[in-house]
Amino acid sequence: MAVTTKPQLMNNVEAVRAALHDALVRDDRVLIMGEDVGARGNVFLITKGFLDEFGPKRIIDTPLAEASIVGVAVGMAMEGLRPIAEIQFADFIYPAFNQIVGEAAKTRYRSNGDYTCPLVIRTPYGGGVRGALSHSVSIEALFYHVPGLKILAPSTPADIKGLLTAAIEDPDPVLFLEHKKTYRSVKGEVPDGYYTIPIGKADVKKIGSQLTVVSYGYNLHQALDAANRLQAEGLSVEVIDLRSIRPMDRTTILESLKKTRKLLIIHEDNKFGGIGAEISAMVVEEAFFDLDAPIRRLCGPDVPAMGYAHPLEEEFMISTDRMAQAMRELIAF
Amino acid sequence: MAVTTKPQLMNNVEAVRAALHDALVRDDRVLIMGEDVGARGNVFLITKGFLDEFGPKRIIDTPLAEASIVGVAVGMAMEGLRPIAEIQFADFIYPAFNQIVGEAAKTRYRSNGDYTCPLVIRTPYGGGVRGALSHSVSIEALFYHVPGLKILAPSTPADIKGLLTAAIEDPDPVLFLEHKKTYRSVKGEVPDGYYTIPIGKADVKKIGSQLTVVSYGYNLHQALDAANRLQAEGLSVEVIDLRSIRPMDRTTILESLKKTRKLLIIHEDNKFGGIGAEISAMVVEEAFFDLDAPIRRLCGPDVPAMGYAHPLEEEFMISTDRMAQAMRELIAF
Amino acid sequence: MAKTITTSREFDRHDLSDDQLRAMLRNMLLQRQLDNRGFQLNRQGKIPFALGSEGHEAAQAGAAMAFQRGKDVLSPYYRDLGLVLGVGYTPLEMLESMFARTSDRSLGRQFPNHYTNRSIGVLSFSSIIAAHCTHAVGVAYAFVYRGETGRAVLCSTGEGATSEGEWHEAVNFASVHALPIVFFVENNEWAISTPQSQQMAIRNVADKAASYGIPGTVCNGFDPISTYAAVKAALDRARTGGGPSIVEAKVYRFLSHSTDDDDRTYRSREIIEERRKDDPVPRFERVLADAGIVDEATLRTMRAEVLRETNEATDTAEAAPLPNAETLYQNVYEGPYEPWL
Amino acid sequence: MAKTITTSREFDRHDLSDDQLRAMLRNMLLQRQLDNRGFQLNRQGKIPFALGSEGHEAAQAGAAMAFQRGKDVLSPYYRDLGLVLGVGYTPLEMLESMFARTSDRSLGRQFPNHYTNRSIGVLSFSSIIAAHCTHAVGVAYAFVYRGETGRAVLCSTGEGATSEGEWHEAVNFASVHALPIVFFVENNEWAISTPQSQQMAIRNVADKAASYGIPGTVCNGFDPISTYAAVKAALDRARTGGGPSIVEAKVYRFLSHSTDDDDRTYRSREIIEERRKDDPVPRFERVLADAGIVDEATLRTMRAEVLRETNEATDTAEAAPLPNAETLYQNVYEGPYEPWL
Ligand SMILES: Cc1ncc(C[n+]2csc(CCOP(=O)(O)OP(=O)(O)O)c2C)c(N)n1
Ligand SMILES: Cc1ncc(C[n+]2csc(CCOP(=O)(O)OP(=O)(O)O)c2C)c(N)n1
Ligand SMILES: [Mg+2]
Ligand SMILES: [Mg+2]
Repeated sequence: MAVTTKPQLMNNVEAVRAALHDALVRDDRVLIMGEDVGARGNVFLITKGFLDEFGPKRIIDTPLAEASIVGVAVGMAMEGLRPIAEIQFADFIYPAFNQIVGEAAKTRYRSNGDYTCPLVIRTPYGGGVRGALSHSVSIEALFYHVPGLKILAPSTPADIKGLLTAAIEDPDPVLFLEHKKTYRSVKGEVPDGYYTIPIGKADVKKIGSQLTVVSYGYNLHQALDAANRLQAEGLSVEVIDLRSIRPMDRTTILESLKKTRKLLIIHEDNKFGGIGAEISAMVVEEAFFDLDAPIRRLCGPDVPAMGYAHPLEEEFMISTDRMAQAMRELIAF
Repeated sequence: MAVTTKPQLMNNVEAVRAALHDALVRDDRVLIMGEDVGARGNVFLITKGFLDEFGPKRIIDTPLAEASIVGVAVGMAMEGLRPIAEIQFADFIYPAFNQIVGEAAKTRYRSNGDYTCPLVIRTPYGGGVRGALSHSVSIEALFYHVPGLKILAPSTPADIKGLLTAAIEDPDPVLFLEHKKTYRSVKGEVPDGYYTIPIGKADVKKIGSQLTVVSYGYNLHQALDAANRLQAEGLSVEVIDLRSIRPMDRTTILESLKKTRKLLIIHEDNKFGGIGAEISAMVVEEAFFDLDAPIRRLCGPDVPAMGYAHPLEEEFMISTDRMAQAMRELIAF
Repeated sequence: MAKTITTSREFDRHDLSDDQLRAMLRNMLLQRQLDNRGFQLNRQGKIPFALGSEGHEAAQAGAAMAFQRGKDVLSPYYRDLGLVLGVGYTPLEMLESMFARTSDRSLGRQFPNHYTNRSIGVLSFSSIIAAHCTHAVGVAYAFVYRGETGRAVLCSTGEGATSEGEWHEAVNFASVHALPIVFFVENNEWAISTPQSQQMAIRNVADKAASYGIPGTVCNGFDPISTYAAVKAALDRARTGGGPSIVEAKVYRFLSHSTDDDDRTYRSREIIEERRKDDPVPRFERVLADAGIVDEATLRTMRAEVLRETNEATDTAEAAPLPNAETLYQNVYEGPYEPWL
Repeated sequence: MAKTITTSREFDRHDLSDDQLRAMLRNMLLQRQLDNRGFQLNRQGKIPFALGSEGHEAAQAGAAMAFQRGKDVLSPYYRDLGLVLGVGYTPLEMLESMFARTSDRSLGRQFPNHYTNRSIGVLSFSSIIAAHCTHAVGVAYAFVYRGETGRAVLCSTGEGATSEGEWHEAVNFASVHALPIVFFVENNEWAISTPQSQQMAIRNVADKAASYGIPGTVCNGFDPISTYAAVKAALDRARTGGGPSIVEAKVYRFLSHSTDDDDRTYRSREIIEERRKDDPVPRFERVLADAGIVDEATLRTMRAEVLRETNEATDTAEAAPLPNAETLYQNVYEGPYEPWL
């Protein structure tokens, strides 16, 4: 990770944009394809201006057909290009499931390396933005079970730029998840110029001693807020940003637990079968006797989706208050 | 559950067939659709003769297009029919992912009950039958995270007949998984005539006191064999057949653990993010202090698929020996 | 090659009565009024999202007139305000959905314009483009299965949706079984910012019918009578065992895709202005006035009525309560549901 | 409507040399020999699965002859033994895959007939029908992207595969970008037990080209020259910037779908016997003999050679070692991988 000296203040949209832009400039095998990524510059304006700068061969407005967005990208990747495929909203990734799970994730394996699939699939996910039933979903747990895939869900501009750059350079398919609610609300310093962050490493975003919290996405920022609140109450919470969902960084989690002996996992995605299940099961296998309290998961409720009506969205999203309360309870346990 | 007096000996294929046949006879809203379910009688001959008996309107040989097999069935279900859609091999369900996860599972929810989706999707899954990379997969963990769906994976003829009948009568979409390796190898007594088994209930297949094993599918039978072996060594293992993956029966598992205080979960599907993760996490939340040892998961290795070559298949599948050994270790812990 | 139904210069009412012609116009005026209302409420910050069908009014009013209430089933998409109004949806239902009120049929769960109303034969659909097309086919199969002749399904999409594999699979399944269904494609030349030329290599979506051995028809979607005639013929054909067909209505999207879109990033104001000259609403007012079927007074009354209806619906919906948080857990499955918390 | 290339009664060699004509025949004989070997080994219990392309030999030998080695890329499906042989695959590779040996390019992971060989331009594919078609399009895009004119992709499927939504999306994408690709459809009238009439409502798959504004051609797949001519024209067109097209070869599946299938459950022996009268292998032997391009001696030598090659390949492959269990963990990702155990 080579960091230069002029950090810039960016929001998450700008960080995604910067990583994409730099990759397009650096490597002419890189191209972007998806619905409305051209003249419109993507529905969040992430690729605004790219069409003019890089031309329609490299910035491809695709037909409205997700299986082909990913499938054509798989073919490009097999042939040596470095496509970055965009799914406009995570909710619309289902038609591409076959190409991601059945094809991209298995290309290297089924040919024993005769062909590889260096492909990035970017998609905005998550709720709290009045996206209603079909523009709010979390999808990480539908994919994290799949060997051959990598899944990233960074939450800060610096992590996004470094990890997206790493994903584009990665020789295997990477699903890159961007939480919509952090797009413009989260800002941070981003090292200027080229750098990468290794895939598969969690990051301790706040050091603490009485409780380990593992989270990612929008929730990560709330968890940090809650932990800071507790700090004022004299309670010390360590907050780990998972960042990489597959591969998952066992070491950072287990190291932290040796110190805190208590674990709270927070994610917006539904609880049953979510990422928290694997973290909990892994910790129980590896560090059962390090635990002074049951592992707790604070997650989105087990319903198909958050609703459009405000009260329904609020009920689904985990409030910072609830996080703080769960932290207090677990520390007091 | 109304059980009559003349049980019959059947294998799992015959049990599936019996449940389908009886439903077709009983309810004229029931129909079967899928690739090669007509004249061929399905690739495992499960629906052999149905075309002649029930005619082409009710036994539909569909075009080779899984999204439409499920999607058309969803529409039929919304309109009041009771379609049973077949996916020829579980490996080919990915193109239908959108229709299952995005549509079937959300029909009732998104319309607040204005429309419902009483649909069964049957598919053979699992390995150990020389099915190679693309005819061996386990898919339960790709779907169990989805609220709105039910998922069943029974392993004995009696359970299959009772649960498939219940699935067909269920007012919500059910994914019904049939392990290929049990199709003809597993035989058992099946109550004659009509009966159902409630969805969402696990079944204690063997009572024991020193260790709880939770499994399902082909592994369940191996786990029973291993437990019986251990019995001869004076060790007492309780074997729970999960049967229903979603909803999951917490009570039966937690009750058993109160007695045995140790848990081993066995499934063929890859470990990372598999069904075992949720079981483990749930037990830790609900019964942490009932546990005398770390929960252990014995699962398929985290690789994209088992290979065609025999050594690769063997390496992937969990041997009964390994199960017995894991049981011994955990009891001795 | 798709058949093209041309719009004759002279007034040709087909089999439409004066009342039906006026009802179509009224539908179009109501659409425009409700569209305006949505955008207005959004600008006022009262609702987070709105979507308009300006440019599609005639096509939808015409197609809806061919629908037999109580018999046919409509499988619409989000831009089908005029279609659902034409088959019995009320302005109040629209507004309840915009405001996400308890009385909304989805209980405030779905985005606005995501219709459902089983009692009048309007299928529920999700935001996932083209996913509803196979459902529509399943309904058509059920009609045949139960021997219910005389019923048909009208399944609607934009032209962009026809790129989805699921659209292809739906039409193919319907054609193999010769099902009573019409695939109505509202070709407005854009899918958000993607022009038709980036979507497909043909001019007429209706030409895709050749893949399925079924008829494909192109009609003037700025003319409700042309659209009515095309959809009526297709539905009649479907209802009498003639199987499926594709009807493409040539329309245009005058507005941005939705309130979340700004179309100035990808198309010029001049083009929109040019196309607005064919605006189907004033055009049809003129046609009916010229034919003596409406006069100024009737028009004034109609406009006043749709405004009043829209106002009343707005007030009623705005005053209605929001869903309680606990309703989030309802109707996940039939019966009570206890999510793991 | 699709253009039909008819097979003239007189011998028309197009631009094919004697050597090329003989190479096509040899390919066909080798296919048949290897097919037989697979079924034989299966009956002997030596391999659990085999699959044959009997009836497709001529179509594949012809299509392969239009392929430019070292330039074009082939994206085949499982029934394409003759296509892969024609572009450079060896009988030994086939047998290694049947026996799932270490030397198999998939390392014994894939089913037999699931080809991959990057060095000769044969793409890897999975068992998931039609999923490879978009990959083939991606490769064609890469050619254009890098300005590599004169290269094209030959993407092959059965007629059943064209029902999949992904096939539609692939052809649509290719046509929007006018990519250098040929969609070669081997229409053998069956998809396992599903006849074409249950698969689609049209006779000629090539008519689906109308959806994409591209040419569709039907050729006689029992005649390698007719197929060669059709595929050559399509590939030439693709290589010179003319864009994609569909070529449908009318063939027939003489065998059961695979060793796991028993076609007697769904089609009569009489039909097969009737269709066998057109068996492309003896037919082409006769054609070349009549034209004086082969004589009995050449034919005998050819037959002996393909038998010897097949025998040698069988012996070598059978003697080769099986993959070690530890290889299960290789090539999940690049570099070392530690699965959670
Ligand atoms: C599967 C899927 N992909 C993408 C989207 C995002 N999206 C919403 S509307 C739209 C364009 C639809 O265009 P068209 O079908 O022509 O209908 P129109 O809006 O023009 O009436 C897109 C891409 C979606 N809703 N679903
Ligand atoms: C997505 C998918 N669905 C189903 C299957 C099972 N299957 C294997 S081959 C086949 C028939 C294919 O027919 P066609 O495309 O005509 O090719 P042919 O075998 O006739 O050459 C089917 C249904 C599969 N492999 N993949
Ligand atoms: Mg459009
Ligand atoms: Mg075929």
